[in-house]
Amino acid sequence: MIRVLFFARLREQLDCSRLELSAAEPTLTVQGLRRQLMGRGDAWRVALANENLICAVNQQVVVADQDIADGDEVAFYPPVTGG
Amino acid sequence: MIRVLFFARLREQLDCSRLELSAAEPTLTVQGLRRQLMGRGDAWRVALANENLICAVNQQVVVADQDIADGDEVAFYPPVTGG
Amino acid sequence: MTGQVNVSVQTGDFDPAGLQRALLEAGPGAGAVASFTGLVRGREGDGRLEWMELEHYPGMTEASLEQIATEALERWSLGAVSVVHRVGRLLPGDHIVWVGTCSRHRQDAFAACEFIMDYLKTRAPLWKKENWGDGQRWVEARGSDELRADRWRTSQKGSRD
Amino acid sequence: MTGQVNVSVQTGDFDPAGLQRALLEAGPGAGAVASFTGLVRGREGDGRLEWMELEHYPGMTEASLEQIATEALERWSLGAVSVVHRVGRLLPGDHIVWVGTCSRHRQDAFAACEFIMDYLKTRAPLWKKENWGDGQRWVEARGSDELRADRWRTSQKGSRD
Repeated sequence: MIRVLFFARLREQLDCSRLELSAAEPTLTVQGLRRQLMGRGDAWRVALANENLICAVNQQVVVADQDIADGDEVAFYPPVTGG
Repeated sequence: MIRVLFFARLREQLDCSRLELSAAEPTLTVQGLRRQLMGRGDAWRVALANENLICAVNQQVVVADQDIADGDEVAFYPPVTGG
Repeated sequence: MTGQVNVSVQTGDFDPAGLQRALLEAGPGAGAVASFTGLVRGREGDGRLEWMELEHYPGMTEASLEQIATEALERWSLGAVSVVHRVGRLLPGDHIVWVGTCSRHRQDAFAACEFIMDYLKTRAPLWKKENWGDGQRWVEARGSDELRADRWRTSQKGSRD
Repeated sequence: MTGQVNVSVQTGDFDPAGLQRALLEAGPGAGAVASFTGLVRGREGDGRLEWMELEHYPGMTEASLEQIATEALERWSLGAVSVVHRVGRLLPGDHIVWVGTCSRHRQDAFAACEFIMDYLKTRAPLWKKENWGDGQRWVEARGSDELRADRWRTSQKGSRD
């Protein structure tokens, strides 16, 4: 199982803060997961097309070709604005 | 009258924190006053020869050819070390 | 690298004086303490902020702040570092963030404090939503913050003098 | 240039928390407060400081700190500036100096705070004498402080973004 989290504006655009997916493909990358999620409907296709989105796997920021393994926690979020 | 003040190590070297001089010369400069003070004895000649000394007239740092007028407050002091 | 790190992400307020005392206890013998306090600004031209909401990524936000504080300890000679960030709903004038660094020398304390703020602004998963009376909106990330953070990549190595 | 300046040269201790509160009252609406606290370091290698004595030039020291604070207000966009320096006999761990700046943006607050410390160290008439157990000695001015102060002559204009 892969847990996928969404934050801030992206969470609102998707109306979804969290998904649990079964880890079907053994060689899923972050980019592959993103394409898969974009197939869930118009809101998903539009919101996840944003090139500024950041992705973290197990709470570490990663690049698009990072592999995802069963049990991973994957998060997508917009540029940060704390401080 | 000109009031002359000395601070910190310089004050200790001269064993003097304050002098009052009558303003004899109408065109006395800081450098002229310094030379005059160096004539007061060995301790004065040595201590006031230090090129790092700073001079302030009426509480503003000045350069050596600054004129001194009757009523001025002149201070000589070593490089500062506060903070 | 021997300094202590304190990181907290919390909904409640904090007391800068207490945080500074704790910082000095964690890094005794320091001659210099630099601190930064960020507060909610309530005005922008004629606009008045009603409230701000800070969202975070529980777990990762804390880990990210710890990573930034640890990087500061590696780059500068510091006795201790403390980073406290609030989340949830905040009102104008409320504290948002406190960063404190202590060191033997002021240049290390200053540089580390500013470095932590620049990295926190551009790397820690925190997002602000504001309500200026005409509805809610997410705050946009600023390119100038990214540029300030980039300065630390090449220049500004730790000084020990 | 509209910010408020507070300067004090005093023998008694100060409370950084109270000073920061007063700073924010003097410069309301600030989003950023940078502060620096300088303390007496009690150790240098194996040496232990018994006491430090700070001499000043009554009148000029205050005027000099006000001049430095006012220059900071001219160079950066600041709501308020506060500079407090102690004089007389101090012991290890005692507060020496507090500088606080508040602004809408952190870069102005940080730059102004560091500028004031760099100028204070090299321009304000204050002199430290230390007793390390083996007798008293005047602290020597450091060339590195002079270099840090020189940085502000050419670069680092105020930013308003």
